Amino acid sequence: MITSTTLVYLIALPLAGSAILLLAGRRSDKWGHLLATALSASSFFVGLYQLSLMLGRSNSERPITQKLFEWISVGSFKIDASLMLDQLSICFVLLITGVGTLIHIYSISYMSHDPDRRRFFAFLNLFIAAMLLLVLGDSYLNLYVGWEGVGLASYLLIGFWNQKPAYATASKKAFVMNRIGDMGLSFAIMIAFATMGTVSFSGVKEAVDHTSTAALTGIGLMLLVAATGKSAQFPLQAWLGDAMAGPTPVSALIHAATMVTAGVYLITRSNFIFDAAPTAQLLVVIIGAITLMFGALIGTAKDDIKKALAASTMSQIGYMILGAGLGPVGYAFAIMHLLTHGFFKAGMFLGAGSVMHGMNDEVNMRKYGALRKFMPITFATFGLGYLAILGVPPFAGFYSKDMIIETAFNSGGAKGIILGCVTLLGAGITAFYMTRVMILTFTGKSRWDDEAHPHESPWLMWLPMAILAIGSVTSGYLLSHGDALVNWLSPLFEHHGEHEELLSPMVVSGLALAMVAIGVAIAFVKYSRNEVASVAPTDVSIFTTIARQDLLQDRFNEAVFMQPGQALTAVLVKTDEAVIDGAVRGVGRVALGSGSALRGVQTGFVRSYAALILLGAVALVAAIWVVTQ
Amino acid sequence: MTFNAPVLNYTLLSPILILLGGALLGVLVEAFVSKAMRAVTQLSLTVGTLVLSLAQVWRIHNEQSMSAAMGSVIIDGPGVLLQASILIISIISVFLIADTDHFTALAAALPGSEEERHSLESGNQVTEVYPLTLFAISGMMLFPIASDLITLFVALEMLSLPLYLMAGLSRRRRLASQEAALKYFLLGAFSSAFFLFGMAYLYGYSASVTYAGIRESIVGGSGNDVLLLIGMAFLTIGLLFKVGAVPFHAWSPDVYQGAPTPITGFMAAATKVAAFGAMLRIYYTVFANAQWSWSPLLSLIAIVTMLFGSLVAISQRDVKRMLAYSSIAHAGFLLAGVIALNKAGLEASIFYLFAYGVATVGAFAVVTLVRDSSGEVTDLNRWKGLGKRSPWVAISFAGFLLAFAGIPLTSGFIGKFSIFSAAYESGAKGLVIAGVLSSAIAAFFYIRVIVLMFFTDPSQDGTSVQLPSILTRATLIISMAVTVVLGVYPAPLLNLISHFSTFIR
Amino acid sequence: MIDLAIQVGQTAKPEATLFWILAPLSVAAALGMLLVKKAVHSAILMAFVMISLAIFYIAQGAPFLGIVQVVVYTGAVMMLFLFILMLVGVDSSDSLVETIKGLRPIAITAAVGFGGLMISLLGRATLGRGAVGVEAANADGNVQGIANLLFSTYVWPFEVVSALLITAALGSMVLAHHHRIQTKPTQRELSIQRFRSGSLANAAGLPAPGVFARHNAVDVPALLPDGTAAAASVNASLKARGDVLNSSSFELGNVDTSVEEEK
Amino acid sequence: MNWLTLLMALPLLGSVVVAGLPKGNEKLVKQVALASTLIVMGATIAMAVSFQRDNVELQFVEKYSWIPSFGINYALGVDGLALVLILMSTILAPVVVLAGWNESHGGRWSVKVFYILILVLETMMIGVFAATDVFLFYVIFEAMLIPVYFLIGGYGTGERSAAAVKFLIYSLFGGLLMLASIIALYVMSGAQGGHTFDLAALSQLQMSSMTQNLLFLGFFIAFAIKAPLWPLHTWLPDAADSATPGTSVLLLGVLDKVGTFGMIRYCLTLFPEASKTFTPMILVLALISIIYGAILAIGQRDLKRLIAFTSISHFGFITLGIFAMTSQGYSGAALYMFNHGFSTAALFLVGGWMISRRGSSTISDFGGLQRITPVMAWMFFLAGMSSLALPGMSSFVSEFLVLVGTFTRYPVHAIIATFGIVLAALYILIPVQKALHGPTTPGNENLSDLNLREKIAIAPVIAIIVVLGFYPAPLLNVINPAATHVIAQLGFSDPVPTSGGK
Amino acid sequence: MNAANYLYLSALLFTIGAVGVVVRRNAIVVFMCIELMLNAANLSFVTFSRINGDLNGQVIAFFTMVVAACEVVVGLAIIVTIYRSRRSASIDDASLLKR
Repeated sequence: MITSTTLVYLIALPLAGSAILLLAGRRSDKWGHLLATALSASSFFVGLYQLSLMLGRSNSERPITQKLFEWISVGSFKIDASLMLDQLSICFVLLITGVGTLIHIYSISYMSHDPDRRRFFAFLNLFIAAMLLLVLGDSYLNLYVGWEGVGLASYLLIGFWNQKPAYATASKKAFVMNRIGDMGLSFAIMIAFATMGTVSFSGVKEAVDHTSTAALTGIGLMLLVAATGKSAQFPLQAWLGDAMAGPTPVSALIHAATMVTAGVYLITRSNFIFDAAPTAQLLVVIIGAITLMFGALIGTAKDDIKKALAASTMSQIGYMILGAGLGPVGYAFAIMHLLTHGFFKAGMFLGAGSVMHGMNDEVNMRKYGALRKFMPITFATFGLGYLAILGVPPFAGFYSKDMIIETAFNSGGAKGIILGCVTLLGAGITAFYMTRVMILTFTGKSRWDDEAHPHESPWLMWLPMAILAIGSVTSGYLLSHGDALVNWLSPLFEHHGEHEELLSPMVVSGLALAMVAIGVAIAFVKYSRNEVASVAPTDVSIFTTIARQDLLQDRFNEAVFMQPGQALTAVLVKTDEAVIDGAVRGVGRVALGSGSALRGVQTGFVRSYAALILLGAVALVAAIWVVTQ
Repeated sequence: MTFNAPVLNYTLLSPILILLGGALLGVLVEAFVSKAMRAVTQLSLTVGTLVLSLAQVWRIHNEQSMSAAMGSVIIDGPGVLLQASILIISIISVFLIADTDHFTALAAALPGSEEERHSLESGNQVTEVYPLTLFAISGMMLFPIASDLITLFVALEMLSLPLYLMAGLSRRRRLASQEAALKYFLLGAFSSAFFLFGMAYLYGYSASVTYAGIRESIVGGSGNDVLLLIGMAFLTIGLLFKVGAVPFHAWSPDVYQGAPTPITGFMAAATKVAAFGAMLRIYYTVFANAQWSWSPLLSLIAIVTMLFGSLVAISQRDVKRMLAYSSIAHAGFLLAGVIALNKAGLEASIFYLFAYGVATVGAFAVVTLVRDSSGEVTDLNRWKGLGKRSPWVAISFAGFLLAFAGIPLTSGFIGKFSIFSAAYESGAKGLVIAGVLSSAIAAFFYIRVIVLMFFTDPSQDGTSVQLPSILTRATLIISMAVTVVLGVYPAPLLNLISHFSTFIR
Repeated sequence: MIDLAIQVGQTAKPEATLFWILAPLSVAAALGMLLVKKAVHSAILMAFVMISLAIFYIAQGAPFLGIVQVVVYTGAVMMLFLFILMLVGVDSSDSLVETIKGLRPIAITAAVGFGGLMISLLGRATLGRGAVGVEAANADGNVQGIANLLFSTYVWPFEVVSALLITAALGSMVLAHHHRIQTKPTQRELSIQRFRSGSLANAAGLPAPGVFARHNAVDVPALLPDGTAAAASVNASLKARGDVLNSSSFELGNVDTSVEEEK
Repeated sequence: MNWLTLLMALPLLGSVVVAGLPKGNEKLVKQVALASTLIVMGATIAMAVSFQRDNVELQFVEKYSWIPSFGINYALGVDGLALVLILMSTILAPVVVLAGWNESHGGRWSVKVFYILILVLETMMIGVFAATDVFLFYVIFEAMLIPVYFLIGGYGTGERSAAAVKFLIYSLFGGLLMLASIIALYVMSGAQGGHTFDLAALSQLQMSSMTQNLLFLGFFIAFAIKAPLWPLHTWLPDAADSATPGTSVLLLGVLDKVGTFGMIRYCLTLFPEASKTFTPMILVLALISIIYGAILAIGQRDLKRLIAFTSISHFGFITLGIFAMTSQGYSGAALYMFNHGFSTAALFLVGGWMISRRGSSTISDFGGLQRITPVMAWMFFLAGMSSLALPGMSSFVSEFLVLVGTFTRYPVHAIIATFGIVLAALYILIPVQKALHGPTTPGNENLSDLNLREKIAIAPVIAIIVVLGFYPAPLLNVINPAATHVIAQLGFSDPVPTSGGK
Repeated sequence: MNAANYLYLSALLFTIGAVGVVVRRNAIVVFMCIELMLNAANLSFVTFSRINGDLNGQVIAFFTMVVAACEVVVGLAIIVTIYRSRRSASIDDASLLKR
């Protein structure tokens, strides 16, 4: 592989920004945000530069590496701190730095009133750096560093307004659930090292051939656990909704466009493992399918605009995971959906932020309505994103999502049919809840309070939205035109031959559009024709109630993990004091007690002392008597 | 019948003879020196005698003789070492005895009587304690080098009688002091009756009263062992009584508490050296070949003694009683050295005896300093905050306690280590385990005292620390220095001991 | 009779007779020591045991010891005991009720156990050599033999014992000797003091107690010329004890002169 | 040059100087103490530079006869592990002195005594790692207790004397068990060619497996108390609760390392067979410690106790790594010891500042500190991140090495241990949330942020944590040869990847 | 008669003396019981002297008498002292020091 000396700048620039801002403290309040934005942008340009270099090389020479230093070396466990940029990572690099930079720009304005804006930018830069490390690391352990790094950044940003206890709790929840996923990644690395003796991507790829399927399945499952944690997939999905506590640009960048897609990256990156471990791969698909439905269902009931979008994100990532689980044919489509999703979901989040910005940070859609007039640009960009997510041609989602649905149908047998139906149904539900969001927010009558003075956001905010909207419109076409992305990525994935086509692309598109139309129609009927209550009605069906409660995910966690955990903790704390320490104290007390009891021998009477001596003598004589028997 | 004129080697006997001479001079001083001059004369006479005796011990330290006194004594390395230890401990004890405040002004006066008050006011002193001490020391010096049963018995009485008397001479709490004397005397006499009875059986068994004769009978005797065993058992009772081993220990807490503190310190330290010295010689030379018979029982006694002393000490509230129980526990440790029955055990025991003895005198020296208007304060609760009141005294007491506990860098640790390793070497693993266990228990109460002194606030109850007199200070400094030096660099002493510690027989 | 393992020489018949008479008596006396209430009785019984032992010593070829036992032990030591008993109160007697809980059963068990075990053990003991008898050793005379040992082999402990004796003397002096705090007044000082006291009434000494025909003792005051009793003529301590008799009962007029008939 | 003796002598010299200073001048006392510790640190670094890292033999060896009649020598020497731990101790010492500048004021005795105790302790800390004579090691091992005892009991807070006593009794008990084992070794050495306490010579002793097992237990229990391993841990929370932060740093950061160091240096070296025999049980104890410590930490309401329990969890990891018997496990454990020293130091020092400012150590008494005292809050956060082994912090490297090293031989154990990292997230983030986040609770409004001295004190600690997180090679290079050596001596080699691939 | 009968007698007397120490309360009687024990020992010495055919036993017995005399002097002095202080010769009364 070609070695490079410039890869490190991708990471170093934002990392430096973060360090400077944090260390300089309040002194950098005035210019910190600008520096951070500039560094993020420059990282983007480095990425573009790398892309241009890569484009100039032949397919097989495109991946490049840079070894920074020997990181850990103990026995055969040798990990270099080295970076690798290949066709897959460059996509992520550009997405991260590109969208990241836009969000930096957006935040300059969005966070302008926050006294801690500098800190916010420091965290954003930290996130960019960590995320870049995640996608650039050349081994699972390097990836792990970035993996936890983005977790940290996510934690810091979710809890950016941690003076609100609920937000602080949300950030903690995110971190802990991510850690559970991280544990999976740890296991995967350990198994890899134990079985293959290496944890670098290239090393593992080479070793796959002579590694047992059991081990590979183990690694695959553990990677999946990691992916579910980071990408908010079932069953570790619960943190994402709460993560909306963070400032909206964070939701856009981290919890929509980039970090949550790390799971998809991980699975795609580990394609060689999943390809060799069908069981794991199947489970990936199942998880993806469950989550896409799960998220979609939650999305239908949420009144909080950000939570609705978050549920949507969960669902969309479900698509990606599903796609990635479909094997070589699916990887590229998963990545494509990831990229297009990055655009339109980020755009919509920024739109939501813009709405909140104009509505005194109100997030309840039932308190919105008729905002189209007041926020035309926001409406327009949001609307474009909406069309993209629905998969309306020719918007971006159409290309990427349909590909996944199609691949699902074509994955063969009953599995194909089930998956195809699920994805189709998901598309319909997506259409329903997104339409609901549109209607509740932008159309109908205004339901906001008197204090609200909705207004359009300043240009610094709508410019990024606009750029992202353009992306949501065009990216699908650009990436799929001539199978651009598929071909770009194909050297990374091994093809095992084509499945027979169950349904032709046209049929799939037709079905999908039909589902979307149904979804939209139902939403129209339900929300546009009827008056929307500004307070959520309580006399709703049990399904709605459950959906509102995120399908009882928190209750489940509460009942199955937290309460027993807390009970166990309480019991152990008591046990430690009463039993373990009690045993120690008991030993002391026994000693003390026997000491006091033995004191009784010392009666103070000479005669009893003499009796003691006499008894001693009797005992000795008795012993002699026995011995000489 | 022809009479063989006795031949005594006066040079070898001179350490004891000097002491006896000094004691007799002391008696004369009582008779002829004016009251005012008596105390100082007696003190200088006593110290001079002791130093002279020590010098004499040094002069003969390379000598070995079985016939120094017609076979009644053996002069050999261990004997000389033990004698030197006794003398050194005695010297620093005498420094404590020199403090007039510990002894009654007139032993014959009734407690609380007019006569007592008069004597106190007139500054009367029982200066007889000096010759009595010297007599006791001569007994102690003779005890470990005796080589026949008669001399052993006489030495035993010689060291005991003065101690019985002196235990009753306390200035304060005289009733308790007299009670201590009575108890010590009655039980001491009781145990020496056993001792004597045992002697009778040994004599009957071996037809000899000398160590050598008894050993020969054990090695090659005809007849069964019944008489030997009874004799050994009863002789051991007498010895175990003196060292304070369970169940023959009961006198020691009461006597330690009741006796004047300097005497307690002297008795606790020097008697132990003498008694263990004798015991070592008897068991290492005379009974060595009957090890099978006494080793298990003595081990049992040692284990019970260690554990009993340590356990009971935990719940003591009086510092002197606590030290008494601690000394019982230490008797158990020392018995391990006897049981070891190897050269290492002998060396270890001698080292331990010296180190422990010096530290004990030091600890009791501290006890003499803590007082209120009515004399010494031995209630531990009133030792609270001593570290605040007078840090140096408290630190040195803590040092002695740490030595008793066997914390490294104190002499106690080296002693404990060497004695346990000797016991282990002889296969007495149970002893080592019991020793370790009781050390852990013992640590608890030593530390409790340290906590009291350093970590609790002093209560305002008139307890104060007397400014030590020069002599008491000397005792403290010497014993502290010995304790620390032997903990940090014991090599010279250990070498010395190892060079000398072979019993001749 | 217990089978004797120690095969020692048979003693002559007279000694056996002596033994079987004296031994039970001495054991009984020793037991009596424990059982009698009065300490002084114990002492007498003790003296009996000691004398019995002295006889046994003599019987066993230790005449010197036997004599010493009588002279020193029974004569001096036991007298010392009795002397102290007098000091402490010759009447003093113990109640034999045990006050320390549990001690009596322990004592009895210990006694039976100890005695039984000892006797049983002695029954088992063998010496593996014959009894020699002390006759050979006493060939030159018992006293000479002991002296020979005492002044050659055991000269060192003998010397040391002298120190022990000094210790004992010194010790008992420490405990018993009262220092005179003020010098004792001489006769001269006393008479000067008498004359210098407030009145001259006592200058000639105190009046003697009364002398009566039927009673002549210190507990009756003398009569003054006026017939009243002279208070100073009886000892104050007698008065304090209430042991003073009234002299009037001895006055002639009050004397009952009637003669009682012998019964 | 007698480096090690010099290192040991310097703080002792410092304490003598401190003792000789005039009574009233507390500032001077502190300055002298700080200077002494800094000089020692400098000397240690100078020594470390001249350490030959590829040499597996002991280096800087010194040997003088001490008590010849028992074959006891004053023998010193370091391998990579010992060097690293000495380095840690001597770096922590000035940090503690500087960080706890005012810790000595609330004490029972004068400021001077505090620093004398600290300096004496530093001498012993160096000695205990450098000793190669078992007797010398034991002497220092036990003697160390005394200064710590007085530091806790004299300068601590709350139930300080009870805690000090508990600490001492526990440790003494363990020490005595070890003494029994040492005696047995000594006696056996006498029977097999002459009394000695030389570690290398003792490791050659022949003994029955029963004996070996018993002696191993004697040593191991002592070290397990020190380390502390469940269920012998209950002294630690009390001690940490009562001690001053500085003392706690030395106690948990350095003294407790003697336990794990001892397991490596003595248990493994002297009783290789018994170590193997007991490995399954010890691994279980280690696992229990990891999980139990973490859960208990989660359940604590008191900041200091919480930190103490996190340490119990961490010591579980160290023990796990040691007994995994792989080079990764060993190196990881060794590195963990070093890293734990600093991350605990950071936690305790910052926690201590928080507590002394607030006057309470109950976590719920804090709140919103991030707004009021941002620097302090950040330092606490960073320390916490180090404690939960966030990648990029030094502790991650060591923890991961331990896990990987364990996994290759004991996969199930490693999996269970890994659950500890989730619990770690909880036990760190809960106090972070309660103390740093949320609204400002009453009583916290006027807390002051870190001053310059405190910043200077904590900076090197944080710097070491971060730098070593990214570049642990300097330490690993020193540790690795020793690790390979020890593992090989025990007759182990790293498990070969099952697929044989590379 | 066997000379060893003296040994039985001696053992019996010794036992009686020892028990006397335990059961009697008067200090002087207790002390006398101890003297009885010493005497019993002496009887053994004399008997063994006879059995062994040497005079060593008699010499020991002689020493014992001397030593016992010294002991009596000291002991009685102590008893008298304590009697004077307490007006009681009961050793049970002397139990200030205990536990």
